[in-house]
Amino acid sequence: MKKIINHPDHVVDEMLNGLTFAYDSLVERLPDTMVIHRKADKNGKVGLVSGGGSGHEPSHAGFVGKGMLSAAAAGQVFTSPTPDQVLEAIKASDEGSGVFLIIKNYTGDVMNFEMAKDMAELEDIEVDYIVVDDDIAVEDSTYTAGKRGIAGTVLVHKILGAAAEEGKSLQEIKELAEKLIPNIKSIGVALSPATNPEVGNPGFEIGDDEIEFGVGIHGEPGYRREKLQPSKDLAAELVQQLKKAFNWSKGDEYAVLVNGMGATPLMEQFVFMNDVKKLLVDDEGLNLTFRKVGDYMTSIDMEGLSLTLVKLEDPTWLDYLNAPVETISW
Amino acid sequence: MKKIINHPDHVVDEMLNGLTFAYDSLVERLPDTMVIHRKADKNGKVGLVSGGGSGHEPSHAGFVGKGMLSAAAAGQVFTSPTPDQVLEAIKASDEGSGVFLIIKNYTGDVMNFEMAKDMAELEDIEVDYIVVDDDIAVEDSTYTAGKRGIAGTVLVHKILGAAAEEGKSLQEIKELAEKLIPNIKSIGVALSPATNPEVGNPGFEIGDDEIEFGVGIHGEPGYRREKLQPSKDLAAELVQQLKKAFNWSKGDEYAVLVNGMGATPLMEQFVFMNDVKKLLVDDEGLNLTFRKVGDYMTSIDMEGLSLTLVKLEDPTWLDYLNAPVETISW
Amino acid sequence: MATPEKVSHWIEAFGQKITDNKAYLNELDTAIGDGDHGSNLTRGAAAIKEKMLETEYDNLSDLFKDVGMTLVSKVGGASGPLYGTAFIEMAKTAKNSQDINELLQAGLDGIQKRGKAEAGEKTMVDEWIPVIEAVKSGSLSNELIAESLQKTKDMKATKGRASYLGERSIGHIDPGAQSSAYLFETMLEAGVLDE
Amino acid sequence: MATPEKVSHWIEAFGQKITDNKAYLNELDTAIGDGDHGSNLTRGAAAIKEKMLETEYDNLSDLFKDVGMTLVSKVGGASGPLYGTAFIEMAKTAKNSQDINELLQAGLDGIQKRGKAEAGEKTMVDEWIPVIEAVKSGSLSNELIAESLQKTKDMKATKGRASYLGERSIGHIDPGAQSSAYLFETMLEAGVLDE
Ligand SMILES: Nc1ncnc2c1ncn2[C@@H]1O[C@H](COP(=O)(O)OP(=O)(O)O)[C@@H](O)[C@H]1O
Ligand SMILES: Nc1ncnc2c1ncn2[C@@H]1O[C@H](COP(=O)(O)OP(=O)(O)O)[C@@H](O)[C@H]1O
Ligand SMILES: [Mg+2]
Ligand SMILES: [Mg+2]
Ligand SMILES: [Mg+2]
Ligand SMILES: [Mg+2]
Repeated sequence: MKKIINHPDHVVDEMLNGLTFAYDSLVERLPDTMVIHRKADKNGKVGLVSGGGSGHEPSHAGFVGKGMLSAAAAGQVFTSPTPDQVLEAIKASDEGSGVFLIIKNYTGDVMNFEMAKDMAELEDIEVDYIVVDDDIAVEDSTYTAGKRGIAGTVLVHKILGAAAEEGKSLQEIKELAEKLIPNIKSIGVALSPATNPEVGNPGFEIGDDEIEFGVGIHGEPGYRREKLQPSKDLAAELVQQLKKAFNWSKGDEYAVLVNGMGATPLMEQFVFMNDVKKLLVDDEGLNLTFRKVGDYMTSIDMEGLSLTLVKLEDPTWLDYLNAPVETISW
Repeated sequence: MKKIINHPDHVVDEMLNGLTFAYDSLVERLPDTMVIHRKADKNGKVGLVSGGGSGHEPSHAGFVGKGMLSAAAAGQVFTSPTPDQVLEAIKASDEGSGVFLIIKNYTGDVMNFEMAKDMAELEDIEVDYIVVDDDIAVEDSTYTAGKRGIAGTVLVHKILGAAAEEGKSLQEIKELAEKLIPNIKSIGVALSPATNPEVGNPGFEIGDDEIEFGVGIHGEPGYRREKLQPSKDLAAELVQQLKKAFNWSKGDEYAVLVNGMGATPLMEQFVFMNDVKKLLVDDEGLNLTFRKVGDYMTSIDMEGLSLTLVKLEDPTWLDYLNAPVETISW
Repeated sequence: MATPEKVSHWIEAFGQKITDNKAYLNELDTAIGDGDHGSNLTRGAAAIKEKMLETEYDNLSDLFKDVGMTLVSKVGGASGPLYGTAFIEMAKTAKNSQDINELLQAGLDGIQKRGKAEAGEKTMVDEWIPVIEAVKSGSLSNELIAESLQKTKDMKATKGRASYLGERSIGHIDPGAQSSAYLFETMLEAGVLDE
Repeated sequence: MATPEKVSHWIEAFGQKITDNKAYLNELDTAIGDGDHGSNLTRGAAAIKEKMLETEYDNLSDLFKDVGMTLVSKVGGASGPLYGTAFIEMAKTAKNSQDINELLQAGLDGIQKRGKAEAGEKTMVDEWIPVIEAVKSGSLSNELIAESLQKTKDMKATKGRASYLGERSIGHIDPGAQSSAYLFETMLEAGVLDE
């Protein structure tokens, strides 16, 4: 394992300190916690809290700031944060109008955040939440823990963040979130596994000439392994899966995010975006009114990327995506 | 070679198209060129042009936009753009007050940009330039092509960009650049080589347990190879080199940039920043008033990072660093 | 009878066993999960050890509560809230009972309430159910613990991270069932079931 | 005498040789540079080929000028402006002279003006200087071309990217000298030096 770290056990702590030092005008680390909280003035609006295992940087701390998250709780690498940490994030984010939690759909995350919600309610903080499950690589069925939450989560942060900033109530944010989630879908492809520093070995094995479609952001298995192929063929496969899931018509309006997994050069992400454009705009006739490329929800040092689409059913969603923010990484 | 591309010969073209598609409110690609130009309104100010070989994304196109570069010319991967391309960038950026070129110090870049300057002057455009040579890994001597230009270049873009936006003249920008360059120094460390898609093989070989100090952003050799070591020891080595080069005193004011090489997870970059903070702030007593972490000047898929310091001799430099911009990647 | 003294020994031995087998638990979790189950529980074990060093327990409920709260706040992931809830529920029951049957049943109920897993879904529940049955009938043995564990091998996971593997989860022992097996092995060792 | 016809053959053969040896040139450049010298010049060769297909040259200066401009605008890197300048300077000289001595000398002067390299700095200049001397004395041969090339092996680079290797640049042929060797080999083949 070749990594720029000191000790696997200290990675998260030191990373949070490095981040806070670098961006101390935007964020602060709550003392004795793994919680990054924004420095923006309190204004009585609904607080937005997210978080999850570490290893997805810049998620989630990179999206803490005015117009997006109020706070993010970081767990150990690939391990959900504990309820007490999420509780601290909730307490710091409550400005009297309640706190809304954005949870990625993993057994651990859901359980830990739900426990935190229960604890916060004991302290008379109103809490509600949404579970993001945008990864269509896994079919939703009684045979799995449900679809996973991946890069689409960052767009949920952005849209709900803008709504909260606009002064929407907890109830309104919950309704918006419930409308939004079924309209966000993602799917990824991996070229190489991530190595969790606490584990020390790659999360899975894959041949030098192989890729795997549908791999999750913790290295969860995908739905098919194939030989390495050109970017346009990778794009065609991911687009085809999304097309099946969305069932779109020519002229429909979508937002698109090409998300790098951590070790994928921007060069490749842009080449891939060019292929996505050909398929979605030139061939399918979609109207991609919001576009973004880069590392947003990574898997440590995994090579690969994911493609997220949001069907912009409501015109305000585009405004929310474009609204200004003061964060490290949006 | 495992990459998300279609054909090595088309990488740069497709990448520029993908980038322009994704961010067409900020930038445009000049027809039939490899030049990315900003969409901001023309305002008669000095134009700022940079560029270089591709493979350093988000440099340089990611820094085109209001407040930074007017245009960037992209060469083939790791190959300086040709004079005709730079000339197109210059022509598009001239708003009547002349154009200033920011060139990284490589034989090819300097020759191609100088030829472009000559050609632009034939077309009656006033052109001046600066050569950035921030990499202290190489000693400046008659035995080398001089120090190389690396991540510090992005801070030059930012500072000169803000000065140009403020309405400074070509002459004033040249003077500012000449004051600035000796105050910017960088040094890097590589864990693994980059693979140029046009070449197909890693640029150098290095053991699984080795790192190399001072490697350049095209894989140019560094000054010492050692066994893999903790982040804090890497930081100590780089800081020590910078200390020798700057000869600072307690309380001196600096800007700091931790720059990822393309395949280095943000997790590691933040851990490293935490070690840099301990050394520079806690031990050396420097006043780091500007801080930034992330992928700014990459080497395709190299693992590693560089550390850049700018001695903030003039208080306006900090203002320039903090001035707002409208770019893809700052 | 579950005395604070015996239970202290039990918890201590459990923590030691987890710590000693951290790599193996990670390995099991690498095959069908994300490779951190050993790291997660070892973090919890270390914190419990520290906590128990600084406290004298004369009361079973307090002991279980500290164990549960520590697991909840140190482990994270799926196993943190599950084991944590188990011990917290055992703490609640221990206020009125020292009967190990009732205690373990309360723990299992907590796990199932929290994680909604039924028998046969290839989780720690598949270790807890047969063990509790055996405790009730006075027939718990290391063999039964091992056999129950082995049975998770042939199951297809439909809960937790392993469920994403579908059929491919078959043929591997469930890491949470393995850590639960350690829990019950050390319970036997510590003599918690003895008169 | 350098006629447009002979020079056309020369340039064509040079382009072919570069293209055939692209991988080898990249390999040489990987050892002491950034591994793209073959790719760079092959891009230039392809563009020249295309350009020459669409034009009939009755005039040496126009031919050299097109070659030079194409190299400048297609190759990039260090070798683009260097070779480009060489041919552009040869085009200027060809307006008044068809003497190959004078032409090549003009090319070398261009390279040295642009790149500021002297003899012994392990660059293409170390191929051009001995070749031009030999042309002047009527003694150019493939052997001399090859010997001059081999001599770059022992030199320490002090110009261009290879200079960063310092002592470690010793023991490798300079890629630009190799491509220049191809230039002069094909010049001999094309009979440019013949009466
Ligand atoms: N819903 C559930 N109910 C019961 N046990 C579960 C459930 N989901 C997961 N588990 C158990 O948790 C174990 C994994 O724990 P761990 O690796 O620590 O958490 P994570 O999956 O978050 O990384 C599994 O092996 C399984 O026994
Ligand atoms: N200053 C110089 N003068 C003459 N030749 C040079 C100079 N710098 C570099 N070269 C030549 O250019 C060659 C490298 O060309 P190339 O690989 O195409 O460019 P780059 O170094 O930009 O990648 C070297 O092998 C050397 O012969
Ligand atoms: Mg986990
Ligand atoms: Mg090059
Ligand atoms: Mg796990
Ligand atoms: Mg080269």
